[in-house]
Amino acid sequence: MSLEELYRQVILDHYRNPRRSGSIEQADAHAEGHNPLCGDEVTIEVMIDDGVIVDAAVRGRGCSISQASASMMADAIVDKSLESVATLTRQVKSMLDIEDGNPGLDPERPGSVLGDLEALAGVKQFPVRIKCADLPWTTLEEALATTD
Amino acid sequence: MSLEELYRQVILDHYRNPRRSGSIEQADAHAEGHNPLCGDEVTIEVMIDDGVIVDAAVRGRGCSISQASASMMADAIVDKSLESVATLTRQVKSMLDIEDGNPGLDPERPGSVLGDLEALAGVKQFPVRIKCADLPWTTLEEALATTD
Amino acid sequence: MNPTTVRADFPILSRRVNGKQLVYLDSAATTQKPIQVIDAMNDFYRRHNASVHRGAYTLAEEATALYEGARSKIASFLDADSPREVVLTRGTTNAINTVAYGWGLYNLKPGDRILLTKMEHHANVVPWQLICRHTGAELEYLPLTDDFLVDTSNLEAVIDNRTRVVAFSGMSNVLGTIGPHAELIQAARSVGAMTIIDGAQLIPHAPTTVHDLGADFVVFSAHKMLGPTGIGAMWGRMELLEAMEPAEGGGSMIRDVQLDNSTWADVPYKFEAGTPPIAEAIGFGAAVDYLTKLGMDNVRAHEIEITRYALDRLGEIPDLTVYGPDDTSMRGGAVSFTLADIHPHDLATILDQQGVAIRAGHHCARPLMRVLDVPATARASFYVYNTLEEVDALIAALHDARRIFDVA
Amino acid sequence: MNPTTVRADFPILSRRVNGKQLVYLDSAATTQKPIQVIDAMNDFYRRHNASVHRGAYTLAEEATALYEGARSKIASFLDADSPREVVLTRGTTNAINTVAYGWGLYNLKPGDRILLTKMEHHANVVPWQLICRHTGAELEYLPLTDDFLVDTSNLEAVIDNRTRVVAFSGMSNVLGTIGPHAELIQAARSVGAMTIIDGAQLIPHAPTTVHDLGADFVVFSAHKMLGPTGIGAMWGRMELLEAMEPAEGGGSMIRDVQLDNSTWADVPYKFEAGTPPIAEAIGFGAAVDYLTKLGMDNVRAHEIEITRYALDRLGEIPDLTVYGPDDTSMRGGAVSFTLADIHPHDLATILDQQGVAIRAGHHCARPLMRVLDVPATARASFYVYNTLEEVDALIAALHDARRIFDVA
Ligand SMILES: Cc1ncc(COP(=O)(O)O)c(C=O)c1O
Ligand SMILES: Cc1ncc(COP(=O)(O)O)c(C=O)c1O
Repeated sequence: MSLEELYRQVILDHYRNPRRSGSIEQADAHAEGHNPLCGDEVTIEVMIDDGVIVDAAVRGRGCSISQASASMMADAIVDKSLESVATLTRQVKSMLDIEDGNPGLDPERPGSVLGDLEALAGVKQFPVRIKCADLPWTTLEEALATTD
Repeated sequence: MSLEELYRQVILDHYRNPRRSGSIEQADAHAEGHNPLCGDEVTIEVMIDDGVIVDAAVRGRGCSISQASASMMADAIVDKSLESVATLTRQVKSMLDIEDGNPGLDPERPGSVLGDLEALAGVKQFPVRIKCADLPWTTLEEALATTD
Repeated sequence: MNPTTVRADFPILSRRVNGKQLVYLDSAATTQKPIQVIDAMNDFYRRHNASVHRGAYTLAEEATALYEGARSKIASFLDADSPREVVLTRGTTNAINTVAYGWGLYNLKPGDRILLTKMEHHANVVPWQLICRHTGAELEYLPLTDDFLVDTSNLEAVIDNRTRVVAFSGMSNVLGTIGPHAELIQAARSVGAMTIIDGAQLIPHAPTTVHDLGADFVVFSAHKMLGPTGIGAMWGRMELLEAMEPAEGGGSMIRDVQLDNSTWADVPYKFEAGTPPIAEAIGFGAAVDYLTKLGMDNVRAHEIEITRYALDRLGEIPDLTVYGPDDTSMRGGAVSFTLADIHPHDLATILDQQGVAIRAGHHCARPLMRVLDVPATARASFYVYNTLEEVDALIAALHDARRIFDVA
Repeated sequence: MNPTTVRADFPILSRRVNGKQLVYLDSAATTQKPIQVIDAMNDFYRRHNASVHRGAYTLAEEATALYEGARSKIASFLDADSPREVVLTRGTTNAINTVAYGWGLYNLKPGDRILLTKMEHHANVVPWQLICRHTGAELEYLPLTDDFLVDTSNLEAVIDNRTRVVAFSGMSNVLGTIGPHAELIQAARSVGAMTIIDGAQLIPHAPTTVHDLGADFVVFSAHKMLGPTGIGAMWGRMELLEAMEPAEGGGSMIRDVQLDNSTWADVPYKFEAGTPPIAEAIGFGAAVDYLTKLGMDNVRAHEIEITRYALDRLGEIPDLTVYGPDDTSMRGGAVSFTLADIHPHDLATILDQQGVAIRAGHHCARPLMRVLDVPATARASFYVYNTLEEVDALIAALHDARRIFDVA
């Protein structure tokens, strides 16, 4: 995947039209994420009802990859159970090659399960940017950890 | 001059039998010299009468070159006027190549004016040791500067 | 000075990156190294390596002569009165911390003030914050004008006899701005404040001497002037160096160590605790030789030429904003900009695909980013080996970024 | 491990000095460097040079991977739980100052005690004296036994709950003595004191892990273990590193910088202010690779063999006194001695004429010199490239010195 394809596919769309952008008054869980090396920032708020994420909001500033990843994430997690969100997070991180020894999805044969999120697989080819794509997911993990 | 000759000539004699070793109760001038890099120490005390050094005493510890230089110096300065001691100090320093651009005595043709001190010319071939030979002389200069 | 001939001395410049010829435009972060510098360090390790100052054998003597020789070269480069005024540090950051801990910690008290500017690198902010925490002194900042200069219009109101330190960047690593040195130094002097110029950008890029600058301390890093990483220099006025305490303690900086206290070695050794960066000093000396041979006037003339060209060509790109003065007589070759809504990191990644290496981020100057009201900028910066053709490559890659990001 | 094969990797060892083959016996001061280390740094400057952590282009990414790769190698060498526990410093001295200023300055108060031993290098004395001056804490020293070991017979009386820091050399650079690590660490732990091992000599010469050592901090220098000058490491326990303040402030060590205060980056970056010694880290990594390939057990076995041989042969020379334990299981390969009334500096000059490089002086251990009641000692020290034949050359040159000095 060329850089141009990466951006064109969906990153730019989510960057310019972020989904679920904003905040939730009385969130059940929230966390602020920050990448000190490049300055990306993401704040995540979620409402949880009976083990299911019923609403999510994200705010932040940073590069297109971090912000698009946050937007895609917000879209993907609503109406999912905490367990399936945990699985999704693992899948995305493995797709980004973040967990050592974890095979990850094959970027050449993207399945359909991850939808827009598949675009993030392309980031793997630009190693300095992996942290950008990962930031929202790590921040989400932190937010959800506070609900345990 | 080989190292062996340097030591044999007079250095060892002065090292093992230091002249004017000790102290003077009521010295007119004194100074302590110290070479922080190799630890040599020299203390010099002189009595001055009417512009003439009438007595001198040295103490110290350190390598043979610093201690022999101190011993030779003590011997050489007594009964000399402050001016001729200043001249002698300049001559020794120039012999050691300490003053930049100063030609120094020709070590191949030692004159007789400096007596035992001529042996110090050989130190020039061992650059790290020049500071050892110089230490007593610099200390003497400091001591005499306090009388101005 | 011909950049094409200069380039032949820099092995890395023939590298290809992502299939393209490398266009290295990040010299404000760190410069590339000529073969003369690399070889000087090699030669040291292959033929002369030993610890300095404390050996009584040939190699140690050679190593000491090379190390002290480097100090002398740096002193000459600055036109310092004596090599003893040059303390070899680990870099600019380490040098500023040395003054902060060695002078600030002992001399500042509650109510005292330290004056900085809003364009300082974190290296000239954070050490002072730490010292304020320990001493109760306070920080003040000179603002910037709308045209990216240090605003001295209110200087007399800001500097008074509570001001004990005035510390500022000789040339901004973000804006390129060359500070109003003379004015700040004179104002500081009039209230008896100590002055430090962060010369990390200035010294590599402009012909100057410590006499011209007139500060009490001038600090800079070798790696930004063709030298190796791991070393820098702190030039200081002898009276201040003599009065100042060491920041770090250890071997080589002592006269004597008793169980309960110690006395210090003479300047500059008092400030050089432990085994120094020996090979690095020798590489630093070789870098200074190289720059001296090029001639700092020529270095500056080339920088003005390429910066002028870059500013003009960047000006042709729609939606591109440059942060920094346009007048090349008031600036160096670090050119910060943003392009439409493309985040600087995206820009850097896109340019990298074309072999063009620029920096993106806050450039260790977050207070300045807040003044500019941007989270980050892209920055291209130039040095002796850069050519006008490389500026063209930058411009072409920026057009590419506009296309990829569909900037109207 | 065959020193003859090893020697082929060290270009400097084929040098001649004063017409004689170089016999380098000053590795306790600094070691020579194998071509693998020299080449790793060369290759960095020729192909990958860029600033680390902050770049979004290929070279910066490569440089970052190499720099962080070196950290990982050092962590594995120490068997650390995570590379994050390894802070890259400018050397041992800088590391001890980092703990002194980062922990001591914030945590010590009048009446608190810091326990050292009388065989410490100035690097492990002077930083603590500086911190005592700032905090009112006090120093105490464990004495030595007549057979050159740390005297722990009175340990329980000396360590109590006023003891906040216990800092000691893992292996003496003068005596060769390997400290009673376990005993000191256990005693320190029982009163809740923080522990630091000065591993400048230990880590290069003995197979060990941070788990074996059990201290809170272990610090050492690259240049004493085949690596370059200008870099060292501070391994620390994660809880302590996290709780500790940075000593130096500047770029890269911050999370955010506001005008009046800042927040810190995560460990280990919090302690790495400014542009780090990048090429040096890469050289350090290559040195660790080299030692790992030799095998630290083999390094130690060779050192025991050569030290035993040297002690035996030195024992044959009349009027020669060795300062240090005779039992090679309790010592490393730094062998200090005096010969009759020949001052160590004279000895070093005479030996240098035969190409034999030894050190003479106080070895940055003046308190120890006072215990030994000598102004200085001569010291021969060995490493992986030294051979028994070189010990023979040392012995022959010492006989020569006896002759020149007419020692009866
Ligand atoms: C035992 C010991 N500690 C500390 C040091 C200081 O190391 P460095 O000079 O590399 O900072 C040394 C060597 O000089 C040493 O031998
Ligand atoms: C203006 C300025 N000051 C200080 C520094 C810090 O220099 P170093 O990282 O070499 O310590 C830099 C560069 O990083 C700089 O550009």
